[in-house]
Amino acid sequence: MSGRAVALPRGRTVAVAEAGEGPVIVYLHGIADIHGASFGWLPFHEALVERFALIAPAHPGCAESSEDEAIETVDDLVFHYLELFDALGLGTLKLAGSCIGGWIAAEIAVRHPERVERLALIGPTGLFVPGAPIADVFWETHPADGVSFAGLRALLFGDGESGIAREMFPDLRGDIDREVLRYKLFRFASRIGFSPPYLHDRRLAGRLGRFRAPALAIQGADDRLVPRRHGEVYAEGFGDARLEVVEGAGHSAFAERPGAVAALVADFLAAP
Amino acid sequence: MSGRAVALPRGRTVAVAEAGEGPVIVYLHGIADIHGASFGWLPFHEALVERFALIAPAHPGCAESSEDEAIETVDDLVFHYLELFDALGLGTLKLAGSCIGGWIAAEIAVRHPERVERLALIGPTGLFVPGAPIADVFWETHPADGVSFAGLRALLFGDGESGIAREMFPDLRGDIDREVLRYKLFRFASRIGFSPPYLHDRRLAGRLGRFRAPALAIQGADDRLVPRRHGEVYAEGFGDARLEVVEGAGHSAFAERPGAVAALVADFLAAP
Amino acid sequence: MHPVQLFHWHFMAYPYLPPDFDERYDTGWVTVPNSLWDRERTDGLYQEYIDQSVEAAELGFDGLVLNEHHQNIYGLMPSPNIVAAALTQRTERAKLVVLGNLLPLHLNPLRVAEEYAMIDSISGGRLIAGFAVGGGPEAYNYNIPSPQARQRFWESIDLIMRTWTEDGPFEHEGPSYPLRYVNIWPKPRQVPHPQVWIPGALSAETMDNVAKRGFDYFLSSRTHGAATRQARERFAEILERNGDAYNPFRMGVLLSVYVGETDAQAKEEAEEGVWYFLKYCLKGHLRRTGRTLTFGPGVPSQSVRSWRAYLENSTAGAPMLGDAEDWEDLESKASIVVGGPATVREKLWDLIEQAEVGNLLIQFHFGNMKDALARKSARLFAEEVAPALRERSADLFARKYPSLADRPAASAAE
Amino acid sequence: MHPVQLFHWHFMAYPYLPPDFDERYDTGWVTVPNSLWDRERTDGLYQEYIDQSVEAAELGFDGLVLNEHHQNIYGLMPSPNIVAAALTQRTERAKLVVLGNLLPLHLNPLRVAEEYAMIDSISGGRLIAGFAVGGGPEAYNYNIPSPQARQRFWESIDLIMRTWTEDGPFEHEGPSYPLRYVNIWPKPRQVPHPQVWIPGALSAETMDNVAKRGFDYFLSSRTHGAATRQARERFAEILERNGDAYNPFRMGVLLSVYVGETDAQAKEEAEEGVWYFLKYCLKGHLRRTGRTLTFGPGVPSQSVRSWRAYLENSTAGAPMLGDAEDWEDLESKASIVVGGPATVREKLWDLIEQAEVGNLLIQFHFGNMKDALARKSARLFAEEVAPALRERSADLFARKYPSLADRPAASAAE
Repeated sequence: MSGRAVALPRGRTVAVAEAGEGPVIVYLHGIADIHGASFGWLPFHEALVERFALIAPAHPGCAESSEDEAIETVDDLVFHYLELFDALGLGTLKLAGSCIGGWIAAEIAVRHPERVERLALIGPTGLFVPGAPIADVFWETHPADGVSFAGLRALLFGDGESGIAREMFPDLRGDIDREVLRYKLFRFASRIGFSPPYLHDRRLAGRLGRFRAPALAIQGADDRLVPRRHGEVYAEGFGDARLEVVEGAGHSAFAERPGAVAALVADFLAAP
Repeated sequence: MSGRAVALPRGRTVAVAEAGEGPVIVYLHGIADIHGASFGWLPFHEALVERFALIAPAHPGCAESSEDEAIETVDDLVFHYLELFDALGLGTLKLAGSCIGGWIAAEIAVRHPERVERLALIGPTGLFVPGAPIADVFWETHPADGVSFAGLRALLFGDGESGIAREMFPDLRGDIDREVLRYKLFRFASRIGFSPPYLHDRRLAGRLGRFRAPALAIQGADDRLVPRRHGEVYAEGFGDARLEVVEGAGHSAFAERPGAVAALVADFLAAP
Repeated sequence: MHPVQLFHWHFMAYPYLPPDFDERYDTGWVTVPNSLWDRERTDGLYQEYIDQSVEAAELGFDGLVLNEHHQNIYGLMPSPNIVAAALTQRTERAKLVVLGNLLPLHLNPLRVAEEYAMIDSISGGRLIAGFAVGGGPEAYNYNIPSPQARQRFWESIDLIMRTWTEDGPFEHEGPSYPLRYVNIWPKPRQVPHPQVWIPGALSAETMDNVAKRGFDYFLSSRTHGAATRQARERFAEILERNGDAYNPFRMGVLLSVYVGETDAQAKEEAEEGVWYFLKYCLKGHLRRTGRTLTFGPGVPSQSVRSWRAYLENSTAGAPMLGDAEDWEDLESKASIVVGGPATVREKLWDLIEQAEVGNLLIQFHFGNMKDALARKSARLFAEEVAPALRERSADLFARKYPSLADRPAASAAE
Repeated sequence: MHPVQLFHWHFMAYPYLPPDFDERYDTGWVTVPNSLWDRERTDGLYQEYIDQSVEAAELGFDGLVLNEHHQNIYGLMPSPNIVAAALTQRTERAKLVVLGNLLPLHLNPLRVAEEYAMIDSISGGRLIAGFAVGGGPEAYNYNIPSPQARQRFWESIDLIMRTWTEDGPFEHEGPSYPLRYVNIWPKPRQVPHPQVWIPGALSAETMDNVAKRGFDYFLSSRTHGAATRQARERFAEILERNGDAYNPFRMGVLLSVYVGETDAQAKEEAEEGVWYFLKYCLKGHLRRTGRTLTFGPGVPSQSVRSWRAYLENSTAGAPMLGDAEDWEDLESKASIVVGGPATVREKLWDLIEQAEVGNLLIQFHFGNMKDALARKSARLFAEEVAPALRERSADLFARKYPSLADRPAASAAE
């Protein structure tokens, strides 16, 4: 992995992690993820790196990316990513995203289908589905009794007390740098995703049909943050898509079953 | 001129006026315009029809186009027009617009530059320029003493008491069908342009640089609705653009000096 | 016994405009410069108006009415809830009618649900809750896009009703006001909720929405007896179509009244205030001269169909209430009732008898009317007009609406 | 003579929670089910609280303090303006301090400018206008994205100040609250505008924004004398950096006090209410047990730098005020002063002397405290504590801040 700062207009910089060779994948991160709860690649990313050139930018305000007060809606964020793709010299690309990164990837795809060759979403937020709201992850970031993140882990993982869950979100106050890393992610997420509650764009579901290239949605069988129906709506809404449900995993399927999810994503994105 | 109703998803229809042969121009109307204050083509359009296949859709809720409660922002409207372009089978196109139609054309261009070959804007609204607000055309649609539209005419024309101005916006209660036509336009305009006051998208100026194909902005020398600075910002902001100021005209230059403005537009859009 | 309910309505106008106001200023709304506000002279002005309302309650009026306007000289209550709260401390039995809160002017309707619940709780359950969409001036004042306002209005009302009748926390999914945790503290005092009044100007769509929800309708256009009767008939028909039935307390009307000792004295005393009201307060509102922001194509909240109907049934530049040229002209419009007790009694009885409407909301203070006159008029009304209206209306309503006998008298207007 | 200004602060808690509240409910905020609201028992509750405040004004307190909370049991004032309006009709001299209106919860700041202007005008110029950004609970209640809240907050304040000091109509270009016609009616009574207080919790950024605008700073964290002194020193330094100078009336602090006849009696009488306040009202707020929504990473309104500083200077799971285990533990925290007159006098004098702060905002009612006790405590304070504090502080302040001599005594807290 190497990291670099990419300059954008208005003095902004984007921290970009890169590794691997081969076809380019741009990967947009979520919470239990690189730039979110982890400073570096997770096993899932390392599996992709074996076959692709993986580019993982940190969202504005996350990790070392500069914060941007001008970003208020996910529409603003789409412009941000167009500028980044231009700065990176990417004409068309294979796009993947997890959690909130999946939402952003979907917004890019329905607005600019001509730039996205294939689209892979893992536990994507972003949709409004009547009667099936995305759970309140913001509320769960308040540690119970000031010390326990059990509630947060339970939302983000199939087994909230698993090793990976406790490693990413330990109780008590962990390393301050990592706490700040996480704070930045939630600050970013609340900027675009706190209202309407939560993490969705009411218009998105009606626009999915604009993306007609192949798409894959992946959801953990025990996702408690994003109801299963959301994965189905994504799969039904895109022009050419399917939903894969991964057993033994919750919202962060790529972290909980990295091998299986990486294989699904890699096989799908590798197709021409 | 022929008119037809084009069907879009969600049961919507768009009234489209068409005439002429040659390269396709899509023209988005404004207030003192076809579908706005006039049921049919004006001399400006007729001059274009001599050289182009002119397609002029009515905005949602205008003329015979169906109203769409889901449209709340200009971003929603961009999706509407993408759907229309798809329904009309237009891949790339030459795009022109006047007044509020110029704003919409600019929003389409900065979001989807790949679809717009050349862009011509006449008295376009849409920009926020600090200290140089677009005038309050909504306020002026309240007839003074219940009968006089002198205030509205003064905003929309260089000479508010000229023949064309008085023909389009006569005092007293004119033909009810035409009053309703105008009401529909203002209803549509207030839907996307009443807040923030008025008729602008605060983000647009910062996005103009995304459109790098040739663009032309035209403004009447005596435009009292849109300050001259707006035309300059458009011309400076696009990648390749110029501003033409038309003497002897106000905001509705295309109606006040149809020959001169049509020649500018036609010569510009005719280039490959 | 279910007599007509008599309410005292105070608009709280700005009374210190210069005598050349009409020549110098286009309008009394939105852009009327607030440099005209005099901080010294207005010291005590709200208190004078509040005291007039309090005295009305003491005189036995059934309730006090307040409403919301912004950036204007016609009504100085951007928050009528502030004045209603003040009145909770000065009155004990009178209903407090806020007619109404302008819902699209809020970030979300929780705020109104909360404030009304507070006022209802503080007042021991005396609130009548009005909701309104707001007119043209409000659209300009707060830059509210009107085409969306009506949809937001009814979504707001339905959410407010849920906050008052369902236990929280619950989620409201939107579309315009999505909220994850709806769970107001306090709840209103009244069970299941305060009575709801919705103002309307004869639109069938509004009447239908009111009927569907079991609310009461308030006719906000100033009309004479025959027009009010027509409105009642239309509303009654819509109620029946919704499986409900009309009775006089399902509807209210706005009246303007001045009572003097004699007809001549009434006219003499009322004139200054009435003309101030017509020429200044209505400029930009119900007056042809000066921009009329109340309706108009600029910020259209009406459907295209309604607007076409308006155009077809009205005359451009037709004179409105504020265009009255002299006292005779004004009297012929029958919108403002000025006279001695006998005259006022007969005119109001005529309205009640014709229209069979059970809630009369009466403006007693006009423009810059002097405190003593406004009080005297209300007192004469209470003593010499109200008793007869109550007695005769109780008989009339009992005869025409026998089902009223089953309702508790204490809250006839429920 | 510029003695310390003594304010009576009422939170207006919900006092009828069941005795097993702590076991059964996670929090007293946002999601605490409002099925617990008892419409019968609360009949008269607001009036009891209002009457306590009115009595405080009669006892000579310099002002009455109210604040805004939503969907919670800690403070039943989603609109403190409603209560301030009620108090205008019951008090004549006391300042009315609303601390404060939560600006990001409004569609635009005009509404607050208008309501505060009404209250100031109705009260004859007695308003002290507080503005606050709102904490975690408010973000959840109204779904306000916190990263934007501070920018919107200061834009709101600057626009409100323009509405109060510049003539309208003028345009406000934004960015968050663009409005074409800003032109409020009424204007506030006070010239140039009501005094402004801004609460803060020691953030230098807030102090700097306050100093730049010539406002006064209210320290909202409950601290003891030394910490208050530190805060004052920091604020004084920031004032000087802005070309201004500190005096004791530029700052206020929050205290909680119960005065009984003796130390023992005070403890006995206060205990029930104090524990109710600590264990129920603070659950979800200043209590480790139960979710703490006051701060937290979920809806972060603080800059990343401030959050890092917070993490570096705090301990995860450290006990807060509401975690006090017994009376001794509570006393050692020195946040709630309970005792006979002599004890309270000395503790408060110690604070004043150390901190040189001239505005004491004092909570007298705790949780479910009985009316008679809350009144008695305030009365004992007014009669046996306040006079000595006033006398001694006037001497101290005159000695330490000789420039105060040039200020009119009537409005020492200006």
